[in-house]
Amino acid sequence: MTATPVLDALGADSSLASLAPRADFPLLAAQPALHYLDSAATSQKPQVVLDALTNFYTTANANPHRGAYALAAAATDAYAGARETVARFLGAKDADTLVFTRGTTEAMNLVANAWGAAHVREGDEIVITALEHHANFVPWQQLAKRTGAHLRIVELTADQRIDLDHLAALLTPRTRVVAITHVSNAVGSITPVAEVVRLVRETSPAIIVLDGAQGAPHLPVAFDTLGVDFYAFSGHKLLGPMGIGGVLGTRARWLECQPWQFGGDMIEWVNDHDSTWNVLPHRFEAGTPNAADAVGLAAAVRYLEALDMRAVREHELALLRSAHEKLAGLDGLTIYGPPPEQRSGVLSFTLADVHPHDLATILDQHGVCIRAGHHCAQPLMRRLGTSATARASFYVYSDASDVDALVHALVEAQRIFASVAD
Amino acid sequence: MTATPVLDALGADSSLASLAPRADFPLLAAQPALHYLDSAATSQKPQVVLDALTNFYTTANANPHRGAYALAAAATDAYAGARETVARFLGAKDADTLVFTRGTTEAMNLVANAWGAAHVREGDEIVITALEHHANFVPWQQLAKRTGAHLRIVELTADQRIDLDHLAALLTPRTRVVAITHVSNAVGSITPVAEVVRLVRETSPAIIVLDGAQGAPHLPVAFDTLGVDFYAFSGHKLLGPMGIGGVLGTRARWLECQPWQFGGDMIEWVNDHDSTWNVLPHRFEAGTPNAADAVGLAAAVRYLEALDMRAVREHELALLRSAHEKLAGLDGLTIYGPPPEQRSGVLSFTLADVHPHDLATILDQHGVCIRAGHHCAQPLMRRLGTSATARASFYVYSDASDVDALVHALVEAQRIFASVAD
Amino acid sequence: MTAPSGLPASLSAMYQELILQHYRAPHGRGVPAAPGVRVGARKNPLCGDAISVGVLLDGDRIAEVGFDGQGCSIATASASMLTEAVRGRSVAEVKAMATAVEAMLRGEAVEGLEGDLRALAGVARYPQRVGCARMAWLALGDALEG
Amino acid sequence: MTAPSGLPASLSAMYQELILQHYRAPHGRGVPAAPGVRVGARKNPLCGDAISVGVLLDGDRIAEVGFDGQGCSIATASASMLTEAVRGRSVAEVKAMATAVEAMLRGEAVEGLEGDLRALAGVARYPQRVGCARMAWLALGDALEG
Ligand SMILES: Cc1ncc(COP(=O)(O)O)c(C=O)c1O
Ligand SMILES: Cc1ncc(COP(=O)(O)O)c(C=O)c1O
Repeated sequence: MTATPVLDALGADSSLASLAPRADFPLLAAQPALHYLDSAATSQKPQVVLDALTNFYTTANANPHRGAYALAAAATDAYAGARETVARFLGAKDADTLVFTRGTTEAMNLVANAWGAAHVREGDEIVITALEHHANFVPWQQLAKRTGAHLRIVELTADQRIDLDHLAALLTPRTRVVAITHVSNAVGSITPVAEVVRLVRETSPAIIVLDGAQGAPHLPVAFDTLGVDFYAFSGHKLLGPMGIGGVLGTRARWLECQPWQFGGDMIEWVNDHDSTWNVLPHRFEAGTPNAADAVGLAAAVRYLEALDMRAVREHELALLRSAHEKLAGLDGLTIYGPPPEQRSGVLSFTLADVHPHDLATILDQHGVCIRAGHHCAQPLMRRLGTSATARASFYVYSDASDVDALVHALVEAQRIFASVAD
Repeated sequence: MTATPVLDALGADSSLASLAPRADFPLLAAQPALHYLDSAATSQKPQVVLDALTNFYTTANANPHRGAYALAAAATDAYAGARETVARFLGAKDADTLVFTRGTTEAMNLVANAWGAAHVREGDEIVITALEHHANFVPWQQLAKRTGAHLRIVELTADQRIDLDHLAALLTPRTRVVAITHVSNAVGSITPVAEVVRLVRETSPAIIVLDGAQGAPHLPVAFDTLGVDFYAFSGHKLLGPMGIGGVLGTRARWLECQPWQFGGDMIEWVNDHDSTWNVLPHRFEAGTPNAADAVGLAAAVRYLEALDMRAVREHELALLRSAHEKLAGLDGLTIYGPPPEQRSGVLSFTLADVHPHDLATILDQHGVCIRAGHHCAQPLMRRLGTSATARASFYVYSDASDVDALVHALVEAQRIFASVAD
Repeated sequence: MTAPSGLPASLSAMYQELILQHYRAPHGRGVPAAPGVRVGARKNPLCGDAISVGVLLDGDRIAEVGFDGQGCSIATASASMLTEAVRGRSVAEVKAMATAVEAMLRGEAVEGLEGDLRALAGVARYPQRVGCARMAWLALGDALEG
Repeated sequence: MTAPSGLPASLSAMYQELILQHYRAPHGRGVPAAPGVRVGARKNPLCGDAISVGVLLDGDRIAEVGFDGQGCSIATASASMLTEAVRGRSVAEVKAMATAVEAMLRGEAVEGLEGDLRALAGVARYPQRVGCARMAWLALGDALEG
């Protein structure tokens, strides 16, 4: 693919190198012509993560917590070590307040059931926003339905930020839960967490639950100073393996939770007709833990720590600015979300006359992988008045050539659809 | 370690080779002196499984179901293909009736919530057995507690088989759930499933839920002809990766289930105050699926298919017979469970004067990994009148040398503890 | 039926001029409002698109047909072509046609499909897009069943 | 204090004759039944063992002490040694002793521990067994708190 004159006219900034060497990522290294711009859906994995998985299975594979032999101790230590590493990465001193789950979705269901079901009563209020991913929308919607609580939805500003005035207006002493995304996966908006915490603490006893699925991968996170009660995330979006993620909570809130899933490891004593529960974090991790993928996740966060999360943010912002500028120059293109400074590396847009689904297919032919659809955010799509947008998202391995390929392919798509007279 | 005269006297059958080459298992290949006899806790992984993981991450890594580009299609196909492969392995024609979970524990919690919570009412009865793993005990115990249903516990014969007469006596038209292990992890007893199905169908409308955590790895399973409603299993116990497992159900029973976890992929349409749900199997798989580990699991079951599950059973039975005979010859040794023919490759025992925990430590010094404890079966341990047993368990890579090492190390342990005058 | 130039052959096979024309100016827009109209609707939860198809039967024949909804070029063109192809046909003919379209979308060589519909054959190369082309036909099936 | 022969050094360091003797014939078996006895109990959910320790205080001194429960050799010997070590001591002395035992079990070099208790030092090499040795001391702590 060669750059077209159109591109040059748009002022491609070819100087923006990737932050992490593409060579570190076997899938990307094997496909030099691939422009993977769907990291908000899932990230590619560096070799160190694959090595960590293999290494666990070939040197430490046993069932953690349950064996009195050295191999089982190695598995237990590896799993506990992964917990320490991931908790540190997210700024939590007390590693036992990190509960591993399959990902953000299971984490939100855990909080909604373990805390929510025990504390939300008929007539109480649950506050979410119109920006939420279904994972942080439907569990609360269904909890409200089940308990008879009222679901309140914070509406958005014209550029898809959370309307803080509306949030303030919705908060009452009956608000029991405020569940908000840290960063929107659909349009990239970054939530001003300190503002939200201040507003909530002023007016209500609610717990604050942050959906960090797009926060943890793209921004520095310091849980202990955020002031929220729970913070959920997915490993596969931050260079880690599939099948692992987790949720941090304050110890006080965890102690208010009821166990949600039952089985091995989470019990203390099983009598015939009742049981008692193990301590944190085990109480909320029923069954054989996914130690291998936890170890893989720990390798991923060490890789990110070496890159430095502030540098990750800077890198994505630079790419976003450049892409934003170039896309804004295309005819008929609408970009959603606030200005780049208030967005993570997500570029959500529509192109007049070309449906996002068609865009994705045509871009794919140019090796450009973008997402087209509702991004698991149908409530937001309804408010945007569209059924779908196209979304390009960046990460540590993205560089200027990805942006250029995106713009080039968009111009091509426009040409195809313009080639037919009305 | 050299064989002692004691061993020879016991008649070690050194002719019993492993069924699967030890060289296929990198951890075992790297540690030739390791005698891994804790496969009932988790199995070792063949190289093909590690390769499948790496291959997924390096050629097909994307978020399944959500992308319109070729890489996402590859991920979707790989995940769907894994479902087909695993369903076939377990004898289910309709692959969409296989729901992937983290493992048996999550599967049982799913069934207890998705079917149980919707159908079990105050005064109904739930039947489990005294043989159950906590994963198939506590979810039902807590469901009974929550709903006001009665929990009935089938007691055991003197050799720790399910007492079918007692089962028959407990069944009534109010029985809504019969949840039974296919094979006991603690003592190895194999449940006569056809008998159980006949008894249940005769007297009650109950669903039959089998805990296949120890069935699927060790016995041929043909779900479509078993006559049960749900069958749960864990991938990590059958050569697959951690973090993946699942539950098969009949389509009719799945359609009676309410969704349990909410989020992406499992929805059809999300309105502000209610939602509709996707079709099977997605309805019960909320969030980004663990496609990589599902693909790893598919590689594991293909490996087992090549070995042939009937041969796996024969191999374990031969090892069990040989070990049984040798251990029975040791002074002060008590073996739990029925005769080898009615057991899977699990040997649960105690040695007079040596606590199982001490045994495990001493055996570990001889490279012999066994499990000591309650095996997540405290209700069973209470009935055995002990707090713990020692357990050795076999799998496809076990051979006569493992049995010999076990016996040798047990003799050593006896010697250590006998060395002190009372 | 020419294709836009400079594209991979398979992509231009899908995005034929004919398809794009149906997308730009679809036929049969609007579910008929007459009494007795039966409507079927299908959604694609993955991309958020939805197509509904309404038919009015006159005895065994489809007297009126139209569609509504949001869709990509493939979904819209497929719906547009559908309305043209089924109008005036018997229910049995339409069912046979639906079967043939389904086979064509799976990449099989089919006989007996006429006119613009054949332009959908190129979609078979893009499995992720087959669902788009299928939506209107499934909605029509629902309408005829319901 | 000799060790059984023919074992890895670390194993014989743990399974010293002294430990096995305490296991075979534990001292202080039986929680005292007198009024005013305080009892603490700890369970090890992983292996199913449980140890309870009962103390009777006379002012600031431990007048009576005994233990009950099921345990492996390490758990039992530790409980047995505990009863011998704490009887007649002040609460402050016992707390200091518990701290020293904990440090020893973590593998640190400690001063001031006397008698049989020192035999537990070998357990530090077996992290999976430290919990066994610790159980009685934690139960004692609970008893003194409660
Ligand atoms: C019989 C039985 N049921 C259930 C389980 C739970 O499986 P998992 O821990 O993989 O969820 C196990 C193993 O731990 C088991 O052996
Ligand atoms: C903002 C947000 N929340 C929640 C999720 C759900 O995460 P997962 O699918 O890994 O459970 C995602 C990603 O899919 C997301 O982007």
